Amino acid sequence: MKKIIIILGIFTLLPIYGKSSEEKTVKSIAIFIPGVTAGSPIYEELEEGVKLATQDLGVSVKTIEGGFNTAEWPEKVKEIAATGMYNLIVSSNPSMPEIANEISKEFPNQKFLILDGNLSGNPNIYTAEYKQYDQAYMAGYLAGLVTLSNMSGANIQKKVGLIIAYNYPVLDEVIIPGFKNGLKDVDPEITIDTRVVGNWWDATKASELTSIMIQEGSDVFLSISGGATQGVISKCQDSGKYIIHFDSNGYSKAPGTVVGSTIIRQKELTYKLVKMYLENTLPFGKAEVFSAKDGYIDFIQDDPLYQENVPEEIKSKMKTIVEKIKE
Amino acid sequence: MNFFEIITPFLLASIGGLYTEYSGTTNVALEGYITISAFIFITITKLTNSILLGFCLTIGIILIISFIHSSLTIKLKANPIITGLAVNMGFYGLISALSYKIFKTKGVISLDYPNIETMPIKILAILLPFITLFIISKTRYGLRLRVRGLSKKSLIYSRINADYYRLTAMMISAILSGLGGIFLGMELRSFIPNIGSGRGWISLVIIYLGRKNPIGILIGCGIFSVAQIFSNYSQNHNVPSEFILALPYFLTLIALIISMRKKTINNR
Amino acid sequence: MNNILKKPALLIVILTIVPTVILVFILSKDPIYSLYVFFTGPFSNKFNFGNMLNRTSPLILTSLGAFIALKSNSFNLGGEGQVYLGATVTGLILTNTAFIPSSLSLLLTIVIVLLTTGFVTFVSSILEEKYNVNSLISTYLISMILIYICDYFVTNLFLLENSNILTTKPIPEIFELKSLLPPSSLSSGFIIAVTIVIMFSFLLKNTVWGYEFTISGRNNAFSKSMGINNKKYKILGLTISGALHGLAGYILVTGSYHSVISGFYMNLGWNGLSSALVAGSRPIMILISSLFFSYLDSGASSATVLSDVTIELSTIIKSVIFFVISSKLIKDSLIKKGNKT
Amino acid sequence: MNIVSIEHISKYFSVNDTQALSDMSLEITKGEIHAVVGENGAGKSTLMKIIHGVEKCDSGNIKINGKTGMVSQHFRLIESLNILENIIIGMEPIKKKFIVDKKKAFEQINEILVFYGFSLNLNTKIKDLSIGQKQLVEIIKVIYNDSDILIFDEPTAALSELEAEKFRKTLLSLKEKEKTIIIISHKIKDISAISDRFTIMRKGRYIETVTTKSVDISDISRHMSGTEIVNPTIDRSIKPGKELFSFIYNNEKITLHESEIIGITGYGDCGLHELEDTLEELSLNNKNIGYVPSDRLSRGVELNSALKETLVAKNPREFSKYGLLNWRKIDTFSKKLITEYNIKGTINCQTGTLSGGNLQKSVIARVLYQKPETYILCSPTWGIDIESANNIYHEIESLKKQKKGILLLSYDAEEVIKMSNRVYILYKGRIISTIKDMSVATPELIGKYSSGIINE
Repeated sequence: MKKIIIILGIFTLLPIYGKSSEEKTVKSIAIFIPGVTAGSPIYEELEEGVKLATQDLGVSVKTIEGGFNTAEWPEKVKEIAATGMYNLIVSSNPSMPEIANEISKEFPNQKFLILDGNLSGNPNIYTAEYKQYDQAYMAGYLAGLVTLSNMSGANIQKKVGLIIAYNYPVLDEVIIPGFKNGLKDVDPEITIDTRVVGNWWDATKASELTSIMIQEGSDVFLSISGGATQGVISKCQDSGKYIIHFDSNGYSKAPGTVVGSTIIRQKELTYKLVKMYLENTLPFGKAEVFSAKDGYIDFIQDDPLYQENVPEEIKSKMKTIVEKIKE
Repeated sequence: MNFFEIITPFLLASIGGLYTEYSGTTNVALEGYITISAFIFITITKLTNSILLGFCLTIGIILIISFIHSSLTIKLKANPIITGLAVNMGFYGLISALSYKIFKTKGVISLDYPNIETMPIKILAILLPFITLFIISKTRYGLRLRVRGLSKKSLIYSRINADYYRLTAMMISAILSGLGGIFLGMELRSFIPNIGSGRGWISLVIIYLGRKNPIGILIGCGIFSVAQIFSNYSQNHNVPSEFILALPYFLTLIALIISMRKKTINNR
Repeated sequence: MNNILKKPALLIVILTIVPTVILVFILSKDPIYSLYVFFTGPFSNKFNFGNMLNRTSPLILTSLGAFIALKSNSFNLGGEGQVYLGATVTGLILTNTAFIPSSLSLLLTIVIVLLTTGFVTFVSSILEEKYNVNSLISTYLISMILIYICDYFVTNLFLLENSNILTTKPIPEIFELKSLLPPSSLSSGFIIAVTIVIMFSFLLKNTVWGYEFTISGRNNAFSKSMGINNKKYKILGLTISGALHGLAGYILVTGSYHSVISGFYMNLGWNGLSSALVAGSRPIMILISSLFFSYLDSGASSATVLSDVTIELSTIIKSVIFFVISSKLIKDSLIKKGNKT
Repeated sequence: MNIVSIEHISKYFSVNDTQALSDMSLEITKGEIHAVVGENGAGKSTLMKIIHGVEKCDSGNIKINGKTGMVSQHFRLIESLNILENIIIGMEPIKKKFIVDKKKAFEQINEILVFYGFSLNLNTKIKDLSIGQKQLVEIIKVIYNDSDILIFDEPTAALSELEAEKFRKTLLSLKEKEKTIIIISHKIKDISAISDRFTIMRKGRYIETVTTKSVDISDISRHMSGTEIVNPTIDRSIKPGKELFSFIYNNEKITLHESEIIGITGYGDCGLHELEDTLEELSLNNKNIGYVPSDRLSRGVELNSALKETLVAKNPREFSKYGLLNWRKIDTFSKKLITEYNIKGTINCQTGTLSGGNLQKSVIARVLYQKPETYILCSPTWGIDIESANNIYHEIESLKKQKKGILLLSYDAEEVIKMSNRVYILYKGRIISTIKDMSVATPELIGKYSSGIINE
């Protein structure tokens, strides 16, 4: 018992002799990742974008990962704000504006730059949202073309598969309607088979679901289920079916199986916004939307794997529709 | 064929866990072993470009890790449940750290193989309950293993190294659940963090569901896998997905109550 | 080797500190600073210190819950589902009872939380008594079912509209537990948790009920021979265990999150069980082991914010420490001997 | 020629901080039956374990010229396995490299059975055997293991007199087959009837080695305990008083009166255990019944609790007000019991660290404190050294004088004869015979009844 008290005592006294927080550099940016960076293209690009923008400017950048438990994020962000070491916190996730707004009440000097989120009116927070409807629409349009095509893996049934981790607002309200409308504009008779994995990682379960969906007639898939997507990819590969990749360029993950990639240009947008911040031109308090028109949402058509594996007819139809959206 | 894909990891891990149950302890790190084996297998296969090498080295490394895990547990007279939980936790951190060191990612690591033949593992998994039954009832190792679980003193008085049997049982359970992990990795041709997704925990439950005997476990795994398939098929109707996802657990619980009830009545 | 084995304290120091330091030296560019931050971070300011204590509150309750189950010879592996259930019930009641006086609905909530989560584990213990279904399995399976059902409520029926966090509506401010150390998230939930441990510690040590409960859990044959109703205590143990987990959920909602967020229960059950196993035989040790756990967690958190240490490293360190303190050699050294008169 | 020679060995247990052996020496000649005697906790079992090699000594020299086999006090047999499996553990005949050759094992064991004239069905599960049969399985096991030196730790403690007699004959026949035998026992008869020499130990030390023929029986017991043995003299002239308690066992009503001791005995699986369970049940609902269980390690005390917790287990409510325990009162009470009954331990020590004799004292102390009218004592002296056993007999005697009634359930026929006013003998779950006239009671008669023989 005595020992425990002594040890506790030492720890409480230690800070007195501790290193005082370092002298503030001109500007200092923290990147808060709601999840883990490595392996997640969205977050990797976020980090790259910040680093690119701050290169050679003597700005210190620190990446802090929040892990997968949503409930723990607010406290973590608060902890970062509480250090008072960072002028700006950059993050990217639809749920981050709410969290930042809450923290902003207690730390009114802390500025936030949040991508992939939407909140206006807080003078400390700038948000940039992607018009993911466009992205999903392009994916839906391609899926419709593929299921109707005479590609070797396509069957006669007008059915496409959608695999999700679970339902959440942006998905239900923006992405799925976009996907549906894309399909509808190809052929209103196409139906969607939607299945839920239940988490972001059980790839084996996703693969089991895919295999059942293939049995039941789906021939092209969209998967919004994080790591579990890998299960969909490998099952499609085994069965000669197709998948449309979401959020990043995924052609090389399974050549011939991945027939399309709709992306958001996170790196470019982050770069642009951070640059604006450094030049003091970032309009805090505003919420802006970036769409295919601005080029921050796109469908990758110049990838050789796309060129090689997708029939000309589909390619030309896609080209038309993408151009139409960008108008 | 879907059925065999689902049942294989459960069978491997739960039969593996059965060995530790025979030796009188519980290996709660089945989940951890599934995950880390999948990781090591994919990593080595990717680095060496050889499935065989990946497979063999994974088994070798798991042998070493499980040896350290179990011998430390025995030597320190540690609570096997705590050390098992600690191992699960440690593996999680280790995988992330190594994955980042080697591949600069903490996410999916995929192989460029079009297809990996997993038939031998599936066959092994189905045969495993019978092989285990044979080992336990016919061989010297099986006899002594059971004795280890029932009475350590009995072995000591026969001047047999009792710890050897618990140690090897722990290693067998690690290897078999590791094989389950390798199987998952082979099927997906990639590693995904948390690839086990609770299969290790379910396997522990199945050991009890199967009343700690190999054939019972075969049946238990069958029940859970069928429930799983049923739940997979019944999606895409108007029932909330949460209920469908909970279904396998519910069905397993019901099966457990019914089977135990029968036993209780028979015993009366 | 034998000499070292005789000195458990030394062994622990060697087995925990050495790998920790090695790991930090391998994985960090500024290992000394990282270590320094890791170990002193939680004490470096009011904010971090408060957060550490706040992290402790639910852990105290879950580990007390696990502890009570262990003492009555059951295993409660369903802690996470029970915490989630407690939280969901709390959230649903508090966001929908604006029409009755606030104190009444607070009281009502606690009672209903205790009853529902207690009932869940009560079912498990009845399954064990009546149908011979091991509580270890049934608590786990039921917990998995509960998690999905609660998810249905939180992410479907009562999902906060226009929000991108999978969460229910926040509870009205009057229901929030008092904040103790702003700006940290420490709430009076900590006091509730500590009070409950002290209360249980007192009950177990100083009442006939606690005495019989303890004896019954330790030795069935003996307590039966002494006329103690084992069955009653076993059922009670698991039931209380569930109720305490539910209370942890209650504190998390009213004290920390102020709404029910999907997935917040992650690892709470396992950490509770671990902390209970580490605490060993005396309930008051739960305070120390829970504090120790959240100290490690908070240290890790500080290290990720202030140095280049990652979450993984801290997990590894935790697991190493954990592994070693479970050694029975230490417990043996604490037993009081009969022949030393 | 010495087959075992032990010189100046010491052994310390850190777990319970005991010096089990200090400077112990022992020499055993090939082919002899050598008894080791001494009080409980004298270190006999530890010494045997060291000879057998399952425990290592800290210092000293050990020379053993042969293979040892040990039958320990608490059987090491596994209840759920059958006899054959239990016997072959550690010496399994193997075919095809790793498969147990049960057929060969069967033949080998049968050979032993025939050779020594035993009979057993090797496929029977251990849990279906009587204590005597279990003993036999243990013996066959060590013979099967080809041991030259057979070590027995209190082999007759749990046996009925008839079985013990059989057992002693078996040892003599083993001796004829040139086996060396070391036996620990508290029973004088084991030593006087079969041993060639015996060694006395006290507190982990060697006292002396005596040739059995050179001393007479009373000397042996004095040697064993270090004190003069006092034969309990139960005053049978005290007439039983009014009725205290009665119960029905298999259609027969047994009524216990004041100042009466009723003995109930029988062999192994005669139903004594089941009777004990029934009586335990009765004791729970009746404050006037004090119960001392035969299985004191699990039912009598709680090994992992503090001694004081064990001592108040029966009546914690007496030390409480409004459900709150008064620990000061409990401490005073426990201290009183410890001093009064001379229990060697502190009130806060872990119960499990006490020796067997002290554990039994604690149980009896607790029961006596209840001051019930009726006592149910089950194998009260089993596995306890002579001195402690004598104390218990004295206690029973004084209880009788205080007009208490006592039910004595015991496998020890001599004990029952010594103490009781009348004796019921059980056989296969029913009362086969009652002895009312204690002057005709002999161990042989009880043995006969216990084996189911009544007509003569």
